[in-house]
Amino acid sequence: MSLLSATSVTAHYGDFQALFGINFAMAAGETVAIIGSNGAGKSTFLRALTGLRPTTGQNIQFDGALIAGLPADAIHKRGLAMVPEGRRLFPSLTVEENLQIGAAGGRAGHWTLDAVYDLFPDLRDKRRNGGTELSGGQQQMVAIGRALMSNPKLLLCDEISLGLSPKVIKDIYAAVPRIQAAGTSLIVVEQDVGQALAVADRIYCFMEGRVSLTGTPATVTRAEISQAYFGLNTEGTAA
Amino acid sequence: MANRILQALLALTILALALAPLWAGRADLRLLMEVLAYLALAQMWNLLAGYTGLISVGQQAWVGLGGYLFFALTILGGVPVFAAFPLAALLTAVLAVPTGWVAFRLQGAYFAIGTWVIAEVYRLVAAQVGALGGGSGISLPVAVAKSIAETRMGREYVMYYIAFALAVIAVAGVWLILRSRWGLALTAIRDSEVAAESVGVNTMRSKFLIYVITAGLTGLTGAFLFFQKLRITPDAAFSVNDWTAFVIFIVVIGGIGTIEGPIIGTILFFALREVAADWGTWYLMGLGALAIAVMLIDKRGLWGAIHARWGLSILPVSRNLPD
Amino acid sequence: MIWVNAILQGVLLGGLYALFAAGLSLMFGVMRFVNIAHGDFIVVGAYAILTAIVTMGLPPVLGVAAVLVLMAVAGFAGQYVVLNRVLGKDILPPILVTFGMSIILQNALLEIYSADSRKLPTGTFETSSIDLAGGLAVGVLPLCMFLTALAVIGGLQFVFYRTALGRMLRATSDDPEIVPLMGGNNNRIFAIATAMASLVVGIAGIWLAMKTQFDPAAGPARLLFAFEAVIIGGLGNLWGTLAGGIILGVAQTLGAQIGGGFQILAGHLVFLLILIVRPKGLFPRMKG
Amino acid sequence: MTVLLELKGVNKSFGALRVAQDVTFDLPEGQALGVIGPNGAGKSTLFNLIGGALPPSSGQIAFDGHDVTRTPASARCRAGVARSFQIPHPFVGMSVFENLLVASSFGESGHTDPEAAAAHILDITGLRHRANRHAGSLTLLERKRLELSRALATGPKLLLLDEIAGGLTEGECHDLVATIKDVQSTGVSIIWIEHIVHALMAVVDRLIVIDFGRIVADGDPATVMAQPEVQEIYMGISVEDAA
Amino acid sequence: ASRPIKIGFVSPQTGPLAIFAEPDNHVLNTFRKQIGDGIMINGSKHPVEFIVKDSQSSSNRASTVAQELIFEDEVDLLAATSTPDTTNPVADQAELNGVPCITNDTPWQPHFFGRQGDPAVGFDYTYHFFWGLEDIVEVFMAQWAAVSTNKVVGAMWPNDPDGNGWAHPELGFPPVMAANGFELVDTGRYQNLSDDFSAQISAFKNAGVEIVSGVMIPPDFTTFWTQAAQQGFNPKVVNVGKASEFPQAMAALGDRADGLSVEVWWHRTSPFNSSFTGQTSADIADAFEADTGAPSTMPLGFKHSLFEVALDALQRTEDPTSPESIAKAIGETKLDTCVGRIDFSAGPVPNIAKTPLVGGQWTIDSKGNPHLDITLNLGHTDIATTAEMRPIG
Ligand SMILES: Nc1ncnc2c1ncn2[C@@H]1O[C@H](COP(=O)(O)OP(=O)(O)OP(=O)(O)O)[C@@H](O)[C@H]1O
Ligand SMILES: Nc1ncnc2c1ncn2[C@@H]1O[C@H](COP(=O)(O)OP(=O)(O)OP(=O)(O)O)[C@@H](O)[C@H]1O
Ligand SMILES: [Mg+2]
Ligand SMILES: [Mg+2]
Repeated sequence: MSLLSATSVTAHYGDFQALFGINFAMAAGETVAIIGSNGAGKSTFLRALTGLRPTTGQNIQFDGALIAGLPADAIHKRGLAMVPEGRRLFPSLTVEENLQIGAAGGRAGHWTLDAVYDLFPDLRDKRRNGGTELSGGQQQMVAIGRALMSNPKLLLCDEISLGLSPKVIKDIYAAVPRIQAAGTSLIVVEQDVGQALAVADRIYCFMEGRVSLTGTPATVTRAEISQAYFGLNTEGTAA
Repeated sequence: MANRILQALLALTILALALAPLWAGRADLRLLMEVLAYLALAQMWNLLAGYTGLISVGQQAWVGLGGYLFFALTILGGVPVFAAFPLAALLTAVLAVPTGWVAFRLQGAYFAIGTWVIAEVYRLVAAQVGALGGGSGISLPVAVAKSIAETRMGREYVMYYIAFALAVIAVAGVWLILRSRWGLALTAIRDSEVAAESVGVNTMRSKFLIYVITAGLTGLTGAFLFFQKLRITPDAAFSVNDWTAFVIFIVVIGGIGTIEGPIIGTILFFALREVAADWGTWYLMGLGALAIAVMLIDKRGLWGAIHARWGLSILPVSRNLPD
Repeated sequence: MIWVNAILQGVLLGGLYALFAAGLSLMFGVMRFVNIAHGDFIVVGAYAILTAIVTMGLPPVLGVAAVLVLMAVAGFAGQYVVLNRVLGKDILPPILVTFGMSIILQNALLEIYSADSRKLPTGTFETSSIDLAGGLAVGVLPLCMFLTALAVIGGLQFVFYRTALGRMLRATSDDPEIVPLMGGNNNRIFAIATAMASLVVGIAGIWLAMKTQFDPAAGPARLLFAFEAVIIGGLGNLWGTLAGGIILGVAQTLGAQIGGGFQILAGHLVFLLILIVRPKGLFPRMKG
Repeated sequence: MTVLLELKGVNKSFGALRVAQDVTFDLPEGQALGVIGPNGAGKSTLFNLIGGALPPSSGQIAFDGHDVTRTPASARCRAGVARSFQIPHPFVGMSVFENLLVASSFGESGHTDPEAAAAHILDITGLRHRANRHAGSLTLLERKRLELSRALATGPKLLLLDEIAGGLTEGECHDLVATIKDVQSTGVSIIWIEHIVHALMAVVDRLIVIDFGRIVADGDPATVMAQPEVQEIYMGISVEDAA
Repeated sequence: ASRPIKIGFVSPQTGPLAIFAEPDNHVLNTFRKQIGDGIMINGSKHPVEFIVKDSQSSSNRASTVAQELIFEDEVDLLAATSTPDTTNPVADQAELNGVPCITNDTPWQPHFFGRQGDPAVGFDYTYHFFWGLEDIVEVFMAQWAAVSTNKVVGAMWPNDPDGNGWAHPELGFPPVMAANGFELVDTGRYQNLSDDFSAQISAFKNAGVEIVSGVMIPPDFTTFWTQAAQQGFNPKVVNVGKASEFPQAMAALGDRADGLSVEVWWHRTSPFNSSFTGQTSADIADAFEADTGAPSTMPLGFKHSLFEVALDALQRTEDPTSPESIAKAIGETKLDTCVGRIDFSAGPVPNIAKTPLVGGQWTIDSKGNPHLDITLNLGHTDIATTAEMRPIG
């Protein structure tokens, strides 16, 4: 059955419209990637799902219940967690406290401090450090761990590769299968198309607030992606 | 069209005020003096907070300094009254320079309370100046008051026109500044400081200049206010409620960041006071509640809302591109 | 010896100022928000205890409890109903709303209690003292007051750094926007913070009532002392706030040695001096 | 040909995060330089450093032969550095025309006739029909164009553009390119951050790629774009699956 | 009846000095009753209307309400009492705007010189009667001398009109004290409503002060005296103006008030009678206590005398519509009131008349009620002493 279904989601920033009727659906256990260039509306869409960005009179179903219009903390308690763009750790909290905050919603399950430390062993010996004293990659791990601590049914990851070196990105993505194994579904927002294709069962490509392409990694060609990504053909320019 | 009508109305009001001594009784004149003085104070605070975002809760410092300097100049310095007014204003502005140097170390809400602390310092220092009666305060020798006119009515008229001049200087002054090249910069700062910087506006200097100028004119108003009261004491001169709280309410209720706002606010403030005066404390509570309500309902204030709704403006400062 | 005594008395007085400041510091810490009516709320607390004990004749313990509960509830409600709606990037609304509250409170108190200055009589408690070596004597009341300050600040520290609530409060102070993603509700968290602050304000008010005379207009001066203590100590640092209060108290008593007129003045001047040499305060923790 | 802008070993970090690392390059007068790189690479930060909105943690910045490392933004603007903001900062309380008027009156040592200058710019950028509209009422695309116009109105020697083409249609994009070319033809040097690569390629004579605040590639646009590691960094599409 | 006479009255009904205004209503009612439907002025009967305003113990407020009385109510006569903060601004407005004005209950120097008065010229419209610093100095000095001490005096003089007056290097205490061999310990003018007097107290302890003297507002004295106890400071003689003039304040201090001494300017045993109601001082006191249940205080007599003088002057006025005429009548006052004889022509400076001052001391009886005894009459032989001056404790 479908875990999340959103129909014609729109969002505005003041008088500027960022999303134009996004239709989106995914089943439990799936991992879906959303790609698209800057300003395509990826983050805005995730914020709409989590309730951070109020969206007017449209219909978002999560886990069989209507969540559109609920306050963000209520949605979170239903098992929808997000790793925000740019990590957003709490600087005045230690690594461990950052993780504990994630559990504030009080959902029990597989993910505990120890489970997270097993997932990202680097963090265990940094547990007493301030969140900002870590490398970018480690910060991203904390951000992910923090979201996992609420034992979500669905985890939204907004550009977890942002500003990280390919090596680090690989390390982080190495954790994804284990997250899926714990029964968590994922939506991964990426500009890093390679990564997206690697982890996702299906992809959505956004362009200027609309879905410009959907498919599975197997079916979509790189040309299509470039087209959907920039509205142009890259080989054309490169040559 | 509506603007034309409002402007005509304004012109008529000014004319009527200019001729007030012809039609107003002694009590009315007194009231008008107070109204005009408060209008001046309101315009100054609005210029400061509404355009440079410097929310000062310490304007009483300038009112008090203006008053004390005026008394010092006339009593100790023997300076004639009409020379003492501008001098007091000038000296107040001069004192605002080092004051600002300290106050500008605080931002936002901290700047607000910081200016208040500084005003307190001035109050306590004034209380130490024995030559001006220390904490007892001092009376203006009747001779000085009489020096502006022999007859009682004559004095009333002269004082009225001083107040009238004050208000005109304040309103016209703010209007001219805002229409000037520099006013453009101030409005830009109001809307986005970082963008203003990026197009070449030296935001720091503009803010500081405004801070000093408003201090000077506020001091001038203070000099007048206490010339009229005849007696100055530290507590009266540096009262936060009389010289800052009311002024802030006037501006905010009327509409901060516009020239019309303070005018509307002042009229409203005194109209309310006339009907509700005998409610005493209740009136003040109502005033506070009104200010809170404005913030909760529409923080642009009365005129701000009107302007946004119907695009009215009595004293336009906008420059249109003719096409 | 005079100077030693002055410093001693100043330190004790500093306890009161730290109590004044703790609530302010807490609200700034969590909400980046300065309550201009803070001093007036302290005075409200003082009148409340006066009414509870003198007018209504409640036994002290009951009276104190009643006042503290009342303050906390009022704080929670006030934040939830009014202040939450004006918090934001624009600093004018919070300043103005609390300024309005300040005027309303002062006049309401004037209406109810008249402008006469009052004091909570505590019999021998306020006159008894402990003699130290060299003719020094410490009043029992000021001493208890100082110990209360230590306890209150220690307590707040504990809540902030040892409890889940404190963790959530610090997280909110770092980045309120994403706290909902952790299942936190900003409005409720803010209201809880204000409730805690109001509780402390209540305690401060009760000591104010016992320590000195107060009247409906006594609030603003208390706000300024509190504010100075916070800035001197450094934003968002509670122990720093205590230090700030002590520095302020000592500055005042030493100033009084120079001459009665310099008591309050000296406090303000020390504050301005520190502002000039250390704009971020002596022990900053948080970026203003 | 003389050097207009010169960065020497510029570093910038926000706490633990290093967003500019030993950035060093020269910009010859009249050149159009493109800057690309993934999100959060430090492109906008680079503009903040050049424009003076942020002070560098270390290193020197020289403009027009003078060291401006510690010069405030307003002074740099009057010296001839103008910039647009990635997230537009219009003066919402003013009309579009007044927005430009501020720039033309205070920017680069001020024009003799600010009104005329502002009006002229509006014609160039095609905002004339909006001249007397409140800037607050503009759409995001119009706001981005206002950013460009206002920057131009300061009469700059160096123009910094941060992602002004995002969300434009092919046609609009074409006009934008044309406009920028005209500006360059009047001798103004340009640095343009843009994700819309084809637009960028149509204008710039040189391309810099930034990753983690480091310059990882610098040179002729076509060659730089062709470099596999650039493709990898930029689109994350590694060379293998490109083949 | 013809045109009513309006009398504007300003006093500190609220604020730190509110206690001074306690007798206001009783006194006004007494006079309203006595006046009935009016008084005879120059052959015609005029109703009298009292318009009362509160100065809130603030000079700013006092000046404002005085202006209201002058410009809005257009009163014929202004009256004000109790400390310079109220009497001076009111008199200033009256003088400038040409409204006759009578004030009392402020030592005459702070009133006259505080208003920049010139002994050679005086004022045209404003008259004031009370005792002066020379009297208070004499009384306090006598009280100090009456008890054997080391003659070291700690001064508590605030930075307000009274404090500055009393501390004045020529007109105030210091010169006379020096002349009489008293050593002065003065820590400087403190701000009113201060939280903390530990500095003064420790200074006094250090200098071995045995006498404390000053003029403090009631709340400050309470704070001071409490902290003195905390610090273990126990002087032998304490006489502070203002604060210890009131039985309520003494009652609040409980046993710690026993032995405090004070200057007495009116007392139920005063030998003077009201010229308007014929009451003796005792009658006035009894009537007040019967009416309010509160103990009679010194201001009671002076409020009463203030209106005695006002009405007497009005009755002698030729043209009640002319301020000058009323002012002239006031100036010519020669009246025996319940506080003694008022004669502005006999004052130390123009527009000022002096009233007698004696010394008193408080005893707290077993039930904790304070009683004020006259202990020294210093030549005012008509005023009888009721007890001996004794040290505290
Ligand atoms: N706070 C904001 N105010 C105004 N406009 C905004 C705001 N945030 C985003 N936008 C605009 O909304 C559009 C979508 O932004 P969004 O952040 O969702 O894009 P994105 O796909 O996440 O881009 P990126 O890959 O850079 O994160 C962009 O045009 C952006 O400029
Ligand atoms: N004022 C700031 N404080 C802290 N971190 C900041 C600040 N400004 C930028 N950053 C961080 O610095 C890094 C670089 O930001 P920058 O805006 O320069 O990236 P960019 O290359 O412009 O990205 P984009 O293509 O999305 O505009 C990002 O991780 C950003 O979160
Ligand atoms: Mg995004
Ligand atoms: Mg950027």
